[in-house]
Amino acid sequence: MSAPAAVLAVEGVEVRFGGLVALSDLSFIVREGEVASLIGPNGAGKTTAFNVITGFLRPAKGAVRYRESLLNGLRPSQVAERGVVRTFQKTSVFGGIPVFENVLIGLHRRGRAKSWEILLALPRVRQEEKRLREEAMELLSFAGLAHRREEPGAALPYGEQRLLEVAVAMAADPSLLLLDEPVSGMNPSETAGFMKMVEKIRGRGITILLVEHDMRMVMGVSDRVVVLNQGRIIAEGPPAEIQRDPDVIRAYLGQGAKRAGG
Amino acid sequence: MDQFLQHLLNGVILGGSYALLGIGLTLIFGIMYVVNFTHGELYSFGAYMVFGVVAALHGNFFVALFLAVALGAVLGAGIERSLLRPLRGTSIDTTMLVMIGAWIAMQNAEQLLWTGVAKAIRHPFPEAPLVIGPVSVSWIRIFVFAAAILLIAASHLLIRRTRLGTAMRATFQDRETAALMGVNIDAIHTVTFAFGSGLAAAAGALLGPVFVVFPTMGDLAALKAFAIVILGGMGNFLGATLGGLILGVVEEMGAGYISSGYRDAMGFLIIIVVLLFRPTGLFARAERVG
Amino acid sequence: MLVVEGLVCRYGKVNAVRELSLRVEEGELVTLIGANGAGKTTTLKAISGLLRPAAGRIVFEGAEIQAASPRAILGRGIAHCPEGRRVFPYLTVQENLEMGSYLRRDPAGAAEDMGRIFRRFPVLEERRRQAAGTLSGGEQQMLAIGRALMSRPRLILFDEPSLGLAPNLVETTFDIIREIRNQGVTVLMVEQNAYAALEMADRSYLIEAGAVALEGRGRELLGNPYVKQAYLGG
Amino acid sequence: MRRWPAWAWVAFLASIPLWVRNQYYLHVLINTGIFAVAAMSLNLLLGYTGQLSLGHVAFFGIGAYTSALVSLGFDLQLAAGYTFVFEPRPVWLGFLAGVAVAGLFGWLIGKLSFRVRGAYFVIVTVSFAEVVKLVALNWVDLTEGPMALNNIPPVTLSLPGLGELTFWKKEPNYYLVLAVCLLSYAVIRRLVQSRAGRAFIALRENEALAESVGVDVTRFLVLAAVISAAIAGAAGGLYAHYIKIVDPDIFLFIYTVVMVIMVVTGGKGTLLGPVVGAVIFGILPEILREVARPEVQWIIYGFIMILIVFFLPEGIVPAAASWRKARAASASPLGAAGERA
Repeated sequence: MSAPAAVLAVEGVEVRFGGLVALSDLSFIVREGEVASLIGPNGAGKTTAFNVITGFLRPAKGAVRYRESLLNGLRPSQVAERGVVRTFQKTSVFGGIPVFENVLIGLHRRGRAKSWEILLALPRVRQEEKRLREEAMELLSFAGLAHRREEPGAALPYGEQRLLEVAVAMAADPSLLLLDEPVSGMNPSETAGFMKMVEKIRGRGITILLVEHDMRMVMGVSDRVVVLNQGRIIAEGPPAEIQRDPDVIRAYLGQGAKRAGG
Repeated sequence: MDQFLQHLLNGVILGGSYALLGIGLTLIFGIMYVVNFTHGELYSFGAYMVFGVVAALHGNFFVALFLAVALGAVLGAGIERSLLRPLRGTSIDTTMLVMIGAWIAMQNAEQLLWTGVAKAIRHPFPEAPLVIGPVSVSWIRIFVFAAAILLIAASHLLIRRTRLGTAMRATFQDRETAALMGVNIDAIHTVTFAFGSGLAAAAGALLGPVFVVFPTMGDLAALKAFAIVILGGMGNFLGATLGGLILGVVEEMGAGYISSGYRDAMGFLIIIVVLLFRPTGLFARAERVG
Repeated sequence: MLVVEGLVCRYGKVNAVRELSLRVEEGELVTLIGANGAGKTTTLKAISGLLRPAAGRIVFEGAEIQAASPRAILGRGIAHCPEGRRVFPYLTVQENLEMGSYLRRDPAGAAEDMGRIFRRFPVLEERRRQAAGTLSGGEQQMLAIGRALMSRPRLILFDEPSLGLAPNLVETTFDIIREIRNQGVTVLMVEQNAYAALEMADRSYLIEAGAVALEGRGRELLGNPYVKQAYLGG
Repeated sequence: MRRWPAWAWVAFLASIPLWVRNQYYLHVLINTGIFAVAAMSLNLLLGYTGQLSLGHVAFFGIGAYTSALVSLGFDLQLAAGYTFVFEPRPVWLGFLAGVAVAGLFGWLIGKLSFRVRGAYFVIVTVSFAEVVKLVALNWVDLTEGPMALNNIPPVTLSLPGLGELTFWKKEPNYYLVLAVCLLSYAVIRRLVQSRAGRAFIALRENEALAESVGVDVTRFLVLAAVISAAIAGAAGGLYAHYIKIVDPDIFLFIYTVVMVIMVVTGGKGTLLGPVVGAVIFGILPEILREVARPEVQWIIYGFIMILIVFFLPEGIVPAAASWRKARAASASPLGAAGERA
């Protein structure tokens, strides 16, 4: 049985804040088409890893490769150009503008109109605009937010804001989607709904890297789990194995595997 | 060489007052996240108070200085209570707009009150300068420099060594946690703004007698204060002091060796250059207020 | 000792806490568990006065405090050790502790307490002149706890004390909190590590969507199938 | 605001010189139009990208000086004995040069402040305006310094079939300003309702999120700065050839404040806001002039700014829109649905 090829490779990444080492020698891979989860105690470096992959932080050492390109050194917008798009740990939408416009901004990459073409109002600009609006509607239906399209992003309830975040990220046409604690603060039924959403995204052929504390979510959707502690990997494998791993239980899940992060 | 020394001396002397102007602003920005556009008006307010007390009321020069600073602080407290407190928690842009409105209103009120004619303040120091070897400096400038250094040192001690100063720094670093320690955040805000305003008024009161006093004198002063603050890093106390001295020296050198017409451009060129290469200021790593 | 009744807190239009009620008896160690965003931190902030509740009552030792300032509430004997430790990074260790006794008017007593804290946490004494931001995560946690103790509180609110700490430090922190309770200080703690929170507590509340979903003795909740399923990883 | 269709508004504005014969009123309207163009340009930065440019008057002044200098011609003493002589060129070329040079400075400021936002951006722009003012004051060879550039020629157009047209009178100048107003409005409208405009708004609303979905925020901030500065330069060019004299006072900070007040009062980040603001603050001084000295007028402006922020933070246009919506909702038996129908 041959595993699918690795699309994302994080190789020996080290991150320092001032004198503090936030990540030391972090290496892991994500394979084509899988849902991989990164778990570990708060402060273990998961969000830092996300920030490094998506260009919000520059590593002191190491490399991040995605398919053929080297990601480290690129700006976030350039990382997105290569198909790697993330959501944020703290809910992050364009709060002051309607939901529909949120998704239209997300579609930025799919537009090609140049500034001068816009100023001259070339017909292809108008056609493109029409196409983008249709795609935005389609994405809103996908996220189940079509009925909210005219409301400002900030006016949505918490759970729907998190869905909007995913819709905006999906609009950017990712081939690898990074989700940073997407269900934190959701109640169990909202979480179940979000898990279905993850399955749908995966059904579109998008690879997913997930950071999450909710063990039901992690164990329910992941193909593979990577466990970080204090900036290092302490275990890696399918969910069932991870749940039994003594190192993971000691460092993260808690004694006797009874103590999972809640 | 002698000319160089003279420019250097003039620059340092001028820089002392600039530092005074800058630390008031950097303190307000650092603790309150308010870009204080009324800073220049508090500066000219200080100068006019001295002029008013000395010329109109025939009061003592030193009493006038003291009154100017005290009233500047009171005015600052008033601005904080009436304009800033209701807007706490709104964006920095919102308060900026309000402070710009206050700036325009205050400046024109001064114009109305004192007319646009520039005024000179009489001071009790001898006209003949002090000559030390190749360089000379007027007595009033020596006094101004000494007073500025004294005020800066006193401010430093207040911020560093007192319970109030510790509370101010704590508020700056983490407003919410400071509130949990029992710090009265409202009072700290008012006191800090009043303190920064008093320093601005002090700078005006001290420099008014050196130059002349006119209603728009605060514009350039405020812009220079911003230059100093950017140079030193926003919220950086020692940085503002050094920034003031640097600006003073650069201006004197620029005026002496390039063109006096561009003297006032030096500060802005410094801003642009600093922001281009070190957006956090020259002294970001030096000791800061917090 | 502390009674919260029908607490409602809003951020803008969003209800973070809706109709939440709980009580803490003198000498108890009570924990709040629940998902992120469920309203636990908001509840603590309302108790310590950082947030003005939209509705409801908070009564501490017979006095209503829901409209009081953080300063007045601290003065009544409630200290709040906030989430993420929140030491003042550019103040020295000693200045941080001094901020803890900011309201106290007995310098001698405060100095004595500082000495006690230094004896309990010798590492803080070693670093008393060092900026708090340079301490390690565990040291910062000790400083935050020490700072909260400097006001001589009768009730301490702990918000996620284990957050971001290495597992062995988490154990240490929980030991310290038990020790504080054993010295007679009442504790109300929010903790995401649900297992530990239930195990060490006299009583616990499960908070969901801004209201109490379950209440009970800690060990009882540990055995509750719903809690097991939703918060203990099955 | 827009009960009338757009063409009706244009027709109404175009008809004004036919029934307003008072030359002074026309003068006020021309000034208002020039300020409207400037305010619209500021709104592109302040309202859409969310960056407060407090040196906007610099672009206006650069446009005015450039346009005036190109049409007047100038000599520059370069090295010893060598003089660079620039012959006068047609006014329309000067006007375009003014737009281009202002746009170039916009590019410079955009590039320069690519890392700074908020308060720092404000201070960079204020400083920039001050430096430009000092250059205008001190580079006497070029700008005549405080003596001002005088006798700036009016706009001249040679139209095929119509011969040469020189804009001496108020009426043609009114139409010229109106045309530039409409063109600026159209350009800005087209821009903000496009992919580029959404990038501006994304920068204002949430920069990190914008970056993460692939918006190159810096590039679009520079684009907004260039277009904003170019339009401000156009307003400056109009001003120079209408007033026919330009001096360093054109860079007074107070004019930037007037533009900011116009935008904030009318409603930042709306297309019509700056126009509404410009009409109010273009005509208000003429009313206040009767009763108050200039200082009092400025004090009133300062208070208006404060009051607007306190009581109408969104500005008139959004407030009027929501007021109409609420009224429509209560008047219509269908409730809020009535508005959409």
